[in-house]
Amino acid sequence: MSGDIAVTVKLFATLRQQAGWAEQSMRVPSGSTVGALMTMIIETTPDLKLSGRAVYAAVNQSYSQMDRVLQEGDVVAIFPPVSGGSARKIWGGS
Amino acid sequence: MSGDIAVTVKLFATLRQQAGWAEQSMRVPSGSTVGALMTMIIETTPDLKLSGRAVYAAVNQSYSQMDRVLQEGDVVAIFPPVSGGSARKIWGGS
Amino acid sequence: MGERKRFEITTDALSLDDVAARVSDPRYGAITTFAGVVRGETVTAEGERGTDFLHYEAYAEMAESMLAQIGEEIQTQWPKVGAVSILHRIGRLEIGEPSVLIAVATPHRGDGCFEACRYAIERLKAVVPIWKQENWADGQVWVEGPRQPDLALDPTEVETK
Amino acid sequence: MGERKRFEITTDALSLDDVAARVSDPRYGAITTFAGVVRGETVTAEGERGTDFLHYEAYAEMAESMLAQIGEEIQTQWPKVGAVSILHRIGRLEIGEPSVLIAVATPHRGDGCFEACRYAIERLKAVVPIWKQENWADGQVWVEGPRQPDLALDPTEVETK
Repeated sequence: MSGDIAVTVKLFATLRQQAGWAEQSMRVPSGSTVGALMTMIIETTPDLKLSGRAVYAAVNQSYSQMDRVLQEGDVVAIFPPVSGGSARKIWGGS
Repeated sequence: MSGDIAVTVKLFATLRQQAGWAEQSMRVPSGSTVGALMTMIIETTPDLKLSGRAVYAAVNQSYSQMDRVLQEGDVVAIFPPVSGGSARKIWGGS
Repeated sequence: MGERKRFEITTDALSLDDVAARVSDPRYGAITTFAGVVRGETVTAEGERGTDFLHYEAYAEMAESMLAQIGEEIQTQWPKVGAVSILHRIGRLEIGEPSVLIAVATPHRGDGCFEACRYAIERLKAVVPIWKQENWADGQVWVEGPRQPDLALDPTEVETK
Repeated sequence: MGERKRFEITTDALSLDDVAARVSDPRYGAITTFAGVVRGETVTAEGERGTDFLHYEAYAEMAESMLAQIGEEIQTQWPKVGAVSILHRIGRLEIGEPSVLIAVATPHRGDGCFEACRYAIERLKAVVPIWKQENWADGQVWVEGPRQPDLALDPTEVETK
């Protein structure tokens, strides 16, 4: 073990609203994956409900899978399915 | 025979330039077709060379075939293949 | 904006924002446009040569009614299309200026706006009575489009009649 | 105009003439654009209801790099495409205002400008990190797009890890 690393976490849209924060710095054990970081976020942010929802993660502005190992200084974004543009007919609320 | 009828003839683009006129009123025998009118125009306008070329005719702003019978007051336009728009790669001169 | 002509032959400079405004409506979430722009060179049988400017001539009354007819053809083929506008400029045009603009508005992007826009420019080039003259320092030439077999008269019939 | 950004997230009002200028060049005779416009009603599970306005949020840095990536994908699929520009507005938008504009320029209209423009809006809606919030007098809701199976993480994996 080489100790902790610092990463920046960003939330967007519904996730940001639920959590009540948009960005924070977090320390995770060296060797942690994106999945492990998300578990930490869920544990420390009980208002953030991810059960049964599709969520995306991006590391340094590129889409990432759960097993990616984080590096010192990584910027990790967590967000719901995107909905840019305007001609969409249905929405996922309900 | 019920005598002559008057029609208006319009020429466009190359045909107008070759003929040296853009519009004139012509008298044709009642019952004349578009084809007969064109023969008259060729005979009275020797500078207008139509041999071997595609030409169009419109009567009262609608495309017409050669056998259409003209009516008093018809407006007959004669013109070369159209070339509106801008992205065309080749031209038919040469 | 509802009172502007949707099918127009004009000597005025064309604007995409203007043509889009002519089809805009709160019900339409998708607008596709096409702009035909005067290119800086034209390929001829003798190779490329620079175009200084173009001059367009139209049989304006017939051209506007043919543009409207293309709009009707689109409504028949793509019934979800909400509105169509087609503008063609005539007179002198410089390189880089649009000569033709088309806008098609639909409720959603899958309702035919792309297909109808493509159809409109193909039909315009085939049937709308407009002619292009290319001009250079040393001369000019009228551009003739390809012959439309179903529309062109038979010239031999003209000569021999 | 050559120095304007071709891929941009902005709070400014969008203009089709502006996005077309960003791809213009004397070599390109055809420009296709697409505008996604805020519609006046949205279909919900409970039927139609009026939208008062929309609010768009973006992960701007990533969104601009994804827009540029879509431009690269287009160049690969349609090598004759000369230039692509994609602009997305964020912040508050009223009904009738465009939220997204796409412009694709090609030498000729058969060189892929229609196909590439359609591709760009489909890809934008699938991968670019932008979210839409619909607002009414009595509330608001975040719109979520369909799940993208190849990109979305598995939520059960998150919960049980």
